[in-house]
Amino acid sequence: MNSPRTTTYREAMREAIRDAMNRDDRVFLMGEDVGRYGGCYAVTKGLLEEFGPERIRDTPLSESAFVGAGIGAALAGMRPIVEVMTVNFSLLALDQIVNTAALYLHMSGGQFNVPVVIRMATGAGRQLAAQHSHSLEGWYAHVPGLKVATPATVEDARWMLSTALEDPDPVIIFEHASMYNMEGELPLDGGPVDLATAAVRRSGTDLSLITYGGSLPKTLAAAEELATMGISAGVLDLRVLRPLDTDAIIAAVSATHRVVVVDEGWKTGGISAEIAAIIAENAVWELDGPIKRVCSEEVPVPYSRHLEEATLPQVQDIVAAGRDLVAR
Amino acid sequence: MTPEQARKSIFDVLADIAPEVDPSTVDDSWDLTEQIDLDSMDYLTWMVGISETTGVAIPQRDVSKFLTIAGAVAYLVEHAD
Amino acid sequence: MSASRSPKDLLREMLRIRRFEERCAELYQAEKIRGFLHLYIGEEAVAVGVMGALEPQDAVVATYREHGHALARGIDPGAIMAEMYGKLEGCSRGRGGSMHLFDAAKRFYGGNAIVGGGLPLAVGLALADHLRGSNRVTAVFFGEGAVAEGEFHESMNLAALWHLPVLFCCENNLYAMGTALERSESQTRLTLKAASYEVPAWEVDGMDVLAVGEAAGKAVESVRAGGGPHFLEFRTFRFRAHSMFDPELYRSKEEVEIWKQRDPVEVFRTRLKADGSLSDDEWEQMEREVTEEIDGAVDFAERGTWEPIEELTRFVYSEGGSS
Amino acid sequence: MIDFLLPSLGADMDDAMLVEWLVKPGDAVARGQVIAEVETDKGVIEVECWHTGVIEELLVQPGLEKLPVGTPLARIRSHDDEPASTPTTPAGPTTRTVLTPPVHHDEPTPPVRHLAHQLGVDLTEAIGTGEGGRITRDDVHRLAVSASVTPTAPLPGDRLRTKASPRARRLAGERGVDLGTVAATGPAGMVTASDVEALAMEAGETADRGVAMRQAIARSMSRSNREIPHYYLATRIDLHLAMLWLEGENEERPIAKRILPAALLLKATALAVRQTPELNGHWIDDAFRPAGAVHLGVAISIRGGGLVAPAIHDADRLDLEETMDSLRDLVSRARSWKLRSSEMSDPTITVTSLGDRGVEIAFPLIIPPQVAMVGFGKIADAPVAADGSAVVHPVVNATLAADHRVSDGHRGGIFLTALDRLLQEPESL
Repeated sequence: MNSPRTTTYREAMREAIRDAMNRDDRVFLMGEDVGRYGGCYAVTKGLLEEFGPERIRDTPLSESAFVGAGIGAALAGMRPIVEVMTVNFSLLALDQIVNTAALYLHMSGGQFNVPVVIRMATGAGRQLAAQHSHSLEGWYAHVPGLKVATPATVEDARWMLSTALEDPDPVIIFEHASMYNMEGELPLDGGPVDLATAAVRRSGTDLSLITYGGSLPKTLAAAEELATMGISAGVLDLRVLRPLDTDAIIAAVSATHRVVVVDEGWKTGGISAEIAAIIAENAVWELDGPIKRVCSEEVPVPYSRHLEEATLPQVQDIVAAGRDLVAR
Repeated sequence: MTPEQARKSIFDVLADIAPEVDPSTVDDSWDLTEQIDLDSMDYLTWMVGISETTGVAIPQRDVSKFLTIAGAVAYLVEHAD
Repeated sequence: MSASRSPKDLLREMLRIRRFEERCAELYQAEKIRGFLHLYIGEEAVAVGVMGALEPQDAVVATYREHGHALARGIDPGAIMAEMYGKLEGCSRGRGGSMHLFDAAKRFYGGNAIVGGGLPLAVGLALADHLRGSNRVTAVFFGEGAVAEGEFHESMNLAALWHLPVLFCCENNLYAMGTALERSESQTRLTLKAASYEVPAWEVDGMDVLAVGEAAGKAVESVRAGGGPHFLEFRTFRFRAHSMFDPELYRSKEEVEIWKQRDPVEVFRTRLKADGSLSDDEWEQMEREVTEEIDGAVDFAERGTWEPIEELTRFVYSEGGSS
Repeated sequence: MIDFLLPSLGADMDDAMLVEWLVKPGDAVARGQVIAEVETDKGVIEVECWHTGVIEELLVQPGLEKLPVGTPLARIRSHDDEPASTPTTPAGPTTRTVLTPPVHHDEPTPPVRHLAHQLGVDLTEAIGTGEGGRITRDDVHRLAVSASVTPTAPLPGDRLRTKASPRARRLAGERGVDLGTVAATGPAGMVTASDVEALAMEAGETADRGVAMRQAIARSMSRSNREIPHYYLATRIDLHLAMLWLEGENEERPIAKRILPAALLLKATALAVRQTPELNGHWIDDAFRPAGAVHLGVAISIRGGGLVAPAIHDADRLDLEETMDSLRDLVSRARSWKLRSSEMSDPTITVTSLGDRGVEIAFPLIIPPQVAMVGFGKIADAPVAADGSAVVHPVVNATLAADHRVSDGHRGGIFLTALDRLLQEPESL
């Protein structure tokens, strides 16, 4: 049995890119500072030397153009990996992603596939202030035609990319900026994982904590703390925000009858609102208490540390919400 | 204790255990457990009730006397001083 | 397509577009066509000229004023009309309408309702050809209005930087919807904008189908030979409103009349008649054939069916999972 | 003769006012010729005529009021109407198929059909108020309202809107419990499901309770049948020594302190199961959870039908007298509906004794989520072999029903053997 080896989220993602480029010459990577600079979060460090400037393409700061070009190249049969440095800059390319990538197959009556993969860092917590701290995964998960993946473990970071590249439709992979240094185990015999189902990261009988991406570590910590208070909390990692694993959400709520949704995005119109709606529509008779959500305060994320911490969902917020529900 | 008194106290105790039983329909000489839905616990509780209300101790060896109403009435009349 | 086409073929192609667009106006007013409708009347020479210079394997990316490009590229008029009727038999299953005609077989990557939206996409198509060492050309059409969009500059720069096989075709009809060029661009010599990206650029009389054909042929040949992107600015004019609900307050009737003197169809017909290569009978025969073809297209659209509601979610994602 | 209708000039244009005619009756018109001007929200727009012919009659005077799109404005005599007159030189081609006026057949447009489908409105006999009897969206809404689907049955539970969780509300509906009477312990003073369950056990009318109990038994037994792969083992136990010992014990005991054979069987079962822990626990989320303690469920029949199986807690640690007392207490409370929910929810193994009904061998269904159940038949005299010759002893048939996902026959056999051996030393129970 080959024992698992520990590696970081960053190295796992780099390995995934290298593996994909070695296997398939249709795959190439482009984005701002991905080549010479080695990537803003050093994910692509060393790839330029290994694969050369034709397949590791530094782009000018023209998000709409190079994301659009990635979509165009995919339309013509390539399998591009487009790295948008962070979701904050993707707003400039939103038109290309939403009005071209997501629509082309449906609008052309099934003629044109767009097998592009777009990777973006996301999330806050590093005092980068409001313009560099957005969590907009929910926006993209709103758009039919896109698939949205949020790897929260080293294993998902390693293996989601190959499934995404095989997918004939556009897939957007969000990598929470705080997770790049996270260490985790990577079984040597691991393989491609699905982009459709949630994963129970911790089982529990009194309460279900539903979350994704960067909020998973905080949610697991909260579950541990709740356990010391005699409250058994399960943790469901959504892994994918579109398509949402509705069955897993309903199953979790039907088992514990109490649910807290943890999402770093804002509440209003966020993915947490969608999850709450799914529960209310499909499992209302299973509820023994109101659906609770722990999200960011509805403010632009402030620069100062204490304000940023007050803005973002914290472990204590999750624990408090859980205790309220179980009222013990 | 007259037989009527004995019979009354027997059925009073029985009423707590099996309220649906109508005394007039019970055949005095026939095995009680075949006429009424009584399990061994009901039966014991019934005898404990009779013993407490009539003050008659019912040793283990006399338990079999209480299989029928007639037997029970006779035993009580004989033992109730 | 690019087999040397006789002048009469060019005239016929332009006439075909002209009558098709007139019929669209009529059908729109009869409520058969809905939504937005942008007619190409007056600019026929550009589409016919450029398409003549392209090969079947080349790619075309157009805009919402795309009927002329679609017809000149060889997409079936019945499928186009059915698409505007919203019928299943339309070239996009009735889902796109006038602004979103698609045809994978003809590598016609659609109209685009977002001004400048097609530019990055075209750069991408060319990038793919570049990466695979193929000598295909991608022609992308856009109006002078798109020149104000960031995507134009980003795309021009990217194409020039990476030396990609893109033919930028700017149809400068002087009015971006209701705004004249000089009121939207500090530099109205658009070719200078292209030159600033080291992209070869020429101005062409968009009302003369022969001039357009010659310029397009030269540019396509250079692009195909690895000369990198080229930029052609076709000076042209649309004789009708920007779209179907436009009282044209922004331009005078006189200006329209002046440009109508240079009607690409009328001028070319008169020239061919003058040099004896077109008889009156041949012209009337051409008119009859075009009208019959368009009547057939309308009939095809009328008999079309509605896409079943149950198929609404088809093609949101690919069918058959991630193969 | 052709009707010239007010054309639709834009997607969001519904009407326009005629401003000026540019032709008069008798004028020849060619295809594409501008013949009038109309005032729209966006300004004055020229109106073209798409027919070639002669203006026969102008039907509308300019400057009156806004006319809806499609209003006939004029009538035009087209060529083929004219008697053999010299053809005017038409600018357009001579032969053309005249476009039939827009066909407003009553076929509703797909969006309208879709709306009707959503609102459950049958369009077959509907008459539309739109153009040419076409069914419009308003027609569909009107039909949906008039059909006035009967309002859905009022929610179960009380009229007074007590704050209760949806799950509590559903349970109350099922158990026929009036939410108003339930003591709320949930967050923000809300009634929770467990509050309802507790109340359902303690109070409530017999009739409803009976129904609710029957439903509970039905659910539990069908789940047991569906999910639990039962295996059965039976063994005949000689009770000669046990009954002899019991007779002696009861001789000195007053009637109120007498011990029934059932107490012996219960205590022996509780002790025996300690040796085979895989018969004592619960199957939850596809996994067996062994129970730490032995809470012995006792199947108690309720007068007039129904069954409950509350637990004697830590039955393996009680002496016979304590076992007898707790059994008596359970039976009396069960029959007067005064059981606590904790007693109901956590037996780790259950015993059913049907001897009083004359049954010889029982084949019980395990109560989920438990994983085993013991059944005792009646204690009756029967010939038994004792060192070579036949003697008559009181015997009882003990059956074990067990969950094959958790234990195998081999372990079941060990349990029954232990049970038998314990009953041969009654004094040790």
